[in-house]
Amino acid sequence: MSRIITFSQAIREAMVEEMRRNPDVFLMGEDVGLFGGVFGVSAGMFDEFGPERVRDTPISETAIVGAGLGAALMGMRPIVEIMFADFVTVAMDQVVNQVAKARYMSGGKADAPLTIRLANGAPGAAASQHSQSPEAWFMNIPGLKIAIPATPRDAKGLLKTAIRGVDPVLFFEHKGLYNTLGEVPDEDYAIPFGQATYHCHGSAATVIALGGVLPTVMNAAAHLADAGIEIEVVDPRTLVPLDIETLVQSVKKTHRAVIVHEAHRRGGPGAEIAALLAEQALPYLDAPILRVATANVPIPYNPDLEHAILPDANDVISAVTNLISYRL
Amino acid sequence: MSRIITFSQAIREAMVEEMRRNPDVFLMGEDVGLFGGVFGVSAGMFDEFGPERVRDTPISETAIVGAGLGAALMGMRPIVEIMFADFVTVAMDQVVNQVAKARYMSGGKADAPLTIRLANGAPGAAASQHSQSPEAWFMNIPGLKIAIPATPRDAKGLLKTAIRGVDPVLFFEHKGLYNTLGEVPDEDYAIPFGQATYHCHGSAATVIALGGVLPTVMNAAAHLADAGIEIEVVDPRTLVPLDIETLVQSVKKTHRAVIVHEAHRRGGPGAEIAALLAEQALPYLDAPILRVATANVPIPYNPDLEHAILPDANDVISAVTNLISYRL
Amino acid sequence: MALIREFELRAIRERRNGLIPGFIHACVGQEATAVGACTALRPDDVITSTHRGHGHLIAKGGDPRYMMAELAARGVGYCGGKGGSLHMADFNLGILGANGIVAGGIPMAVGAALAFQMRNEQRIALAFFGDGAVNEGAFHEAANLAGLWKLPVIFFCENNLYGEGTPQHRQAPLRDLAQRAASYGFPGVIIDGNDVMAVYEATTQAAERARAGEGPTFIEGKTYRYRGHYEGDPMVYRSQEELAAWKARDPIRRWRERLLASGDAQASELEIIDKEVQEQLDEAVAFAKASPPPPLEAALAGVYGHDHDGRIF
Amino acid sequence: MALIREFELRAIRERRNGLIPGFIHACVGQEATAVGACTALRPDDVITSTHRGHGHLIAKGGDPRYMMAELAARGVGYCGGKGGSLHMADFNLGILGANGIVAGGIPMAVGAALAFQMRNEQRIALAFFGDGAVNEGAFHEAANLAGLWKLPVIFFCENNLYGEGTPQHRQAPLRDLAQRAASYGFPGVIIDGNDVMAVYEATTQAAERARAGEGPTFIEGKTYRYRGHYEGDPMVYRSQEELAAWKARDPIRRWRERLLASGDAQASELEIIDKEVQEQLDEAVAFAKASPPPPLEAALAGVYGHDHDGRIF
Ligand SMILES: Cc1ncc(C[n+]2csc(CCOP(=O)(O)OP(=O)(O)O)c2C)c(N)n1
Ligand SMILES: Cc1ncc(C[n+]2csc(CCOP(=O)(O)OP(=O)(O)O)c2C)c(N)n1
Ligand SMILES: [Mg+2]
Ligand SMILES: [Mg+2]
Repeated sequence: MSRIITFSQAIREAMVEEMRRNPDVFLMGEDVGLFGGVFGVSAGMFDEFGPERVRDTPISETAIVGAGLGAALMGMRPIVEIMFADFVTVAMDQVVNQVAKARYMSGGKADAPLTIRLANGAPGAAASQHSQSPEAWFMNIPGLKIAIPATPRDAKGLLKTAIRGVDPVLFFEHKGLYNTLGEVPDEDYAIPFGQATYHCHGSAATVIALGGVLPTVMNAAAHLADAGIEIEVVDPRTLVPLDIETLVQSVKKTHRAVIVHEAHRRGGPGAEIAALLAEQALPYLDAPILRVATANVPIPYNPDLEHAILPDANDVISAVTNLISYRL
Repeated sequence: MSRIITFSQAIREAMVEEMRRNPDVFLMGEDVGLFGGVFGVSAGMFDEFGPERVRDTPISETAIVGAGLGAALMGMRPIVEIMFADFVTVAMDQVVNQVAKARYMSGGKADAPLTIRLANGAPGAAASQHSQSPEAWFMNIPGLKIAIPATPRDAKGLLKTAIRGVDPVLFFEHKGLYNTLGEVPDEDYAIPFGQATYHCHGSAATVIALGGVLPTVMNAAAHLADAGIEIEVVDPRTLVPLDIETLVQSVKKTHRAVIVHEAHRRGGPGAEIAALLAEQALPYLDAPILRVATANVPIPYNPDLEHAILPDANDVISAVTNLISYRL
Repeated sequence: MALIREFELRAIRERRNGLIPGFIHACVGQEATAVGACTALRPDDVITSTHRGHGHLIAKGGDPRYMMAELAARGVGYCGGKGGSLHMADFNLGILGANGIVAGGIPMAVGAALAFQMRNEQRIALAFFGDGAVNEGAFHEAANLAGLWKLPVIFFCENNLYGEGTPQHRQAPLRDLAQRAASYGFPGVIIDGNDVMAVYEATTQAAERARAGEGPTFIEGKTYRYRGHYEGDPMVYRSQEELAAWKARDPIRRWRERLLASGDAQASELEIIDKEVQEQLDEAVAFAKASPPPPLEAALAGVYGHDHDGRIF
Repeated sequence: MALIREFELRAIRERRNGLIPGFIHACVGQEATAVGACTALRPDDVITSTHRGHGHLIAKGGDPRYMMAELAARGVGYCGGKGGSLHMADFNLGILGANGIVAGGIPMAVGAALAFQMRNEQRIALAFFGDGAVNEGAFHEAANLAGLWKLPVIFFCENNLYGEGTPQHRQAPLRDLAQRAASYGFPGVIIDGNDVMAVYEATTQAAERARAGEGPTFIEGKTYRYRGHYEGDPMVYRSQEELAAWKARDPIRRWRERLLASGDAQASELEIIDKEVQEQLDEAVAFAKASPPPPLEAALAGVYGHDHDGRIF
C-alpha cells in the first residue's frame, strides 16, 4: 500500500522512523527543534523526541558538523542540518578535511555514520547567498557520498539508507521540492545508493535530471510528448556513487544526451556526467552532449533575472529539439 | 632579453615588482614575513618592505581572506597567501559568499582586487590534508577568476595580471613546480587571462595539461615523440576564464583529446573541459575524451600508494596510445 | 529613527501588496542602535551590516528611494535589483553591504580598518552583528586580528535576545556578550540599546579610541525586535508578555519624550518630522513603482570588472 | 616521558636515514603536557591530537611499533601506511587522531563528549591543541558549544609560545590564552606545562569536573619545543638564549630530579627505564623495517565502508 505525501513529510518520516528504531539517531541544527526547522521539515519532532534528540544549536556550522563527526565516531548516528546549503561553506573544513577523510586516513577503520542534510536550490528572490546548489564541489572530495533525491519516495528511501549506513552522506534537499507530492510505500523501505531510476521512457533523447529540476524536466517531457517526441528521463538519485552504467545504457538507446541541473553550469555535476559519457558512450552519440543549467553568474534577487538564468522547461525543450535536428 | 629562474622566484618577482610600483599592493598570510613563507616564496620581502606590507597573521584563514576583501574594497590590492590550498576550506565562506559575490551583488559596482595565492598539489608523503588540488570547486563559483600557471614565465605574467586587475583571483601554485626552472623575459610583462598556450605541436592527439602536471606531460610527449607520435600539448593557464576556443581548435586538428590534471578525477577541472569539448567539438572527435587524473581517493601518505593514484607519464602515454589505436 | 520604523512598516506593507518579492528581516524596535551608532560616525567611515540591515543603511545616509527600489528589484535600486534586502550596499556612503551570512561581514570591516590604518587615514569601520553572530568562527578570528593589530574598528553587537527562534541564553553560556572582548584585548561595553543617546555616546567614545590608534571596542546594545525573525515567522518561541515589556521601553517613544521633556523639541516639530517621513516614504514607494525592472541582459552583466574578456558563460 | 623524547629523537634519526618519508613535527621538550594529561584520563576516555601528536599518542597508550611502522608508511602501521604522522589514530585506545588542520580536531572532541553525555556514559574527551589553534574559528565554535551544553571535555592548550615561526604574542593580543575560557562560561587554568605533576593534577581536576557534569575546563600548559616547527625548520625566529633558558627547565630532567630527591625512585631504576626505552625503540624500528609496505591495491580501498557498492573510481 502507499500514501501520497510531500517531499518534506517524506524526509520527516525517514528521520522519525529511524529515530524510533535506533536510539543512536538524533537530529541537530539551527532551529530544528522548537521552531521545527525554517522549512518546517522537522516540525513536531521536538515534541516527540525532546530537546536532547532534536537539538537546537548555536549558529556555529563548524561546531555542528564537527560535533556530528565526533559523535558519529563514538557510534552515534547524527543527522545534522545545514539550514541553507550555502552555509556549508562555514563548515567546509570539517566536511572536506575531517568528515570525508576520517575513514581512509585511519586505514579504513573509522566508521563515520554522519548524515548532513542541506537545503539547496533557489527558492525565488532569495539572492546569491541563499540559493546555491553546491553539490558538485563535494563530488571532487573522495570519502563523501552524495544523495540528491527528487521525489518523496526517493527522499525517504535514500535518507534511510544514509542514516543506516556507515559513511558520511551529504543529502541535498531542493527547497522547491519540499511541498511537492508523491507516492510513498507504507512499509519500511530503503533505496540503495548508486541506482538510477527512470521517470519515463523514450528513444528521442536521454535527459538526465538531477534533484530539484525533475518537475521542470517532466513538464518538458510532457510538452515534447505532445509534439510526438518521446524522451527518456533518468535520475541518478545519488551523485556518489553514480550509476553511470544506467546512463550509458540509456544513451546507447537514444544516442543523445542532455543533462539538467540547477547548479551553475561551469563545474556543476553535469560536467562530470558529460565527461563520463564522453569517455564511455562516445561511439553511440549522434550529437553533442548538452547541459541545461544555471548560468555562471551569482543568483540575482530580481525574479525575472533569476528566472532568466535558471534552467526552465523551454531550455530543456530547445536542447532536446536541437539535438534531434542535429546532423553529425 | 631573458633570464632563467625558478617558478618560486618568478612569483616573488611579480610580487616585489608590483609592490614597488604600487603602494597599495601588500602581502599577508601565515609566516609570509620573517619566515619568508613555508615554501620560501616570499623570502627576503620582509627585509625590503617591512612588517606592514609583508604581514604575518595569526592562524585564522577566515580573517585573513575576509580582511583581504575588506582592504580590497577600500582600494588596496592585497595578496593573501593560503599556505596549503587544503586550508582554503577554513576560509571557504569568505571566498564563496563574500569575495566571489561582492561585485555582482552590489550591482556590478564593487571592485575587489584581491589575489589569493594557494599552494596546491601533492609534495610527496604529505597525506590527505596537505596535498589537495581544489581548483575545480571554485570553477563552480561565478565571480572568481582562477589561474593555474605551469611555468615561471606564466606564473610571473599571470600574477601581475591578477594583482593589477579589478577582480578576485585564485592563483594556484603547485608545490612541485616551485623549484622548476624556466625562461622569463627581463622586461615588465603581464599575461592576459583566458589565453591558452601551446607547449608543443602535433597531430596525434591534443593533451591538455593543467598546472603541476606539465613536466609529466612534457616527459610523456618526449617519449611519444621518440616513438614517432607527435602530440599537441596545450595549457589553458587560466580555468576562469577558459580559452575553450583554442582547445577546440586543437581538437579539430588532432581529433583526440586527453586532459591531465592532479585534482581528483571526479568533478575535477577536466570534467568541465571534457564537457565543453563534448558539446563543442563532438563532430571532430575520433575517439573518447580521456582524463588522466588523481584517483578518487584521499591522497595516501605512503609514497608508493601515492604514486599509484597520482597521474604519471605512463598514464599519459597509455591514454594517448589507447586513443590512437581506438576505432569508432 | 522614525524614518527607519516607518520604512520597515511600509516595506512590510508593500511586500504584502506584492511590490517586494523577497523576504525581509525587519528591525522594528531596534532603531536606536542603528541611529545612535551611525550618528557617531563620520561620512567617510564605513559600516558592514547584516540580514537585518535596513536601519543601518538609513542611519548611514542610505536613500529610502533606492532602498525601496532595490527591495522592489528595480534597476535603479542600490544593487541594480540583483541584491535585495540581504545585499544592499552603497560604497559612496561607506555602506559595505548587508549580508546574508551571519557574521560574514565582520572580517570585511576589519579589512577596511586595516586599509585605513595602513594608509594612515583617520577613518574607522563599524561592524554591526547580532547576538547569534558572536558564536560564529568568523567573529572570533576577525576580533582577534583587530585586537592584535589595534585596528580602528568597532564591533557593534545588537543583542536582541534571539537568533532566529533560539534565545540567546541557549546559544552561548553567558549573559553579556561584551565579556568576550576581553579575549581579544579590547574593552567591552554594555549599554541600553533602546536608548539612542547611550548608543551615541558609547559609539563616540569607541570611535575616538579607534581614531587615536588605541584599537577596537566591543559594544553590546541590549535591544529587542518587535516583529518575527522574518516576515511570516509564527513566533512560537516567545511570549506576548515579553514583547509587551519591551514595547514599554520603545526607543522612539523614549527619545520623543526626552526631547519634549527637555524642551529640545516641540510636539509640533515632531509632528512635522512624522509628516515628512511619510512623504519621504510615499515618494520612495512611488519612485520604486515608477522605475523599470532591470533589462534581462543585466542578469549576465556585472560578474567581473571592466578588464574582463567576457568569456565566462 | 623518556619514551616520548627518545621516540622523537629516534624518528628524526630514522627520517634522516630514509626510513620515514614524510615530515615530522617533534614535541621534544613538551613531553610533560602529553604525559600529565593522558595519565589523568581513563582508558576509555578519548583524545584528539594535532600535527605535533606523537607524544599524545604514546601517552594515551599508543604502541611505538605501530607508530614507527606508520611513520615508515608500512601496512601494519596505525593507518595502514596511509596516514603518516599527521593522521595517526587508534580508536581502540581512544585516540581519535592526529590532525593536519590546526584546530581541526577540537570540534570532534566536543562531538565525542556529546555522545558520552547523551548516552550517560562516564567518559570524557580531551582535545590537545597549540597556542596558534586558539585563533581559529573552529576552536571558538567548539568551545562555545561545549560550554553551553556543559559537555564532558577538556580543552588542553599546549602553549609553546610559537605557531610555526610566529611568536604567540604576535598571534593574539593576550599573554594567557586560558583567559579565553571566560568567554565560554568555564574555568581556565594556567599551569607550568613542564611540570608533569602540575599537568596531571590540573587534568585530574578537570576530568572530575567533566565527569560530574559540570562541563569543560580550559588548561593552558606553558611549555616549549626544542626542535624546529618541523624537522628542517631554520628557526630564524628565536634566539639560542631563549632555547637554553627553556632547556634549563626540561620536564624530564625535573621529574627525574624530583623522583630521586623524594626517594620515589633510585638512579638505578631510572637507568633501567632508559634502557628499556631504548630496547623498545630498537624493537619498534626493527618492527617497522621488517614489515612490508601496503600492497598497491590498498590505495583504492578503505574510502567507504563495507556496505558500499564499489562504484566510485
Ligand atoms: C552562516 C549562517 N548560518 C545561519 C544563517 C541563518 N540565519 C539567518 S539570521 C539568523 C539568526 C541571526 O541571529 P542574530 O545574529 O542574533 O541576528 P538577529 O536576527 O537577531 O538580528 C540565522 C540563524 C545564516 N544566514 N548564515
Ligand atoms: C588550518 C591550518 N592553517 C595552517 C596550518 C599550517 N600550520 C601547521 S602547524 C602550524 C602552527 C600551529 O601552531 P600551534 O597551534 O601553536 O601548534 P605548535 O606547532 O606550536 O605545536 C601551522 C600554521 C595548518 N596545518 N592548518
Ligand atoms: Mg539576535
Ligand atoms: Mg605553538
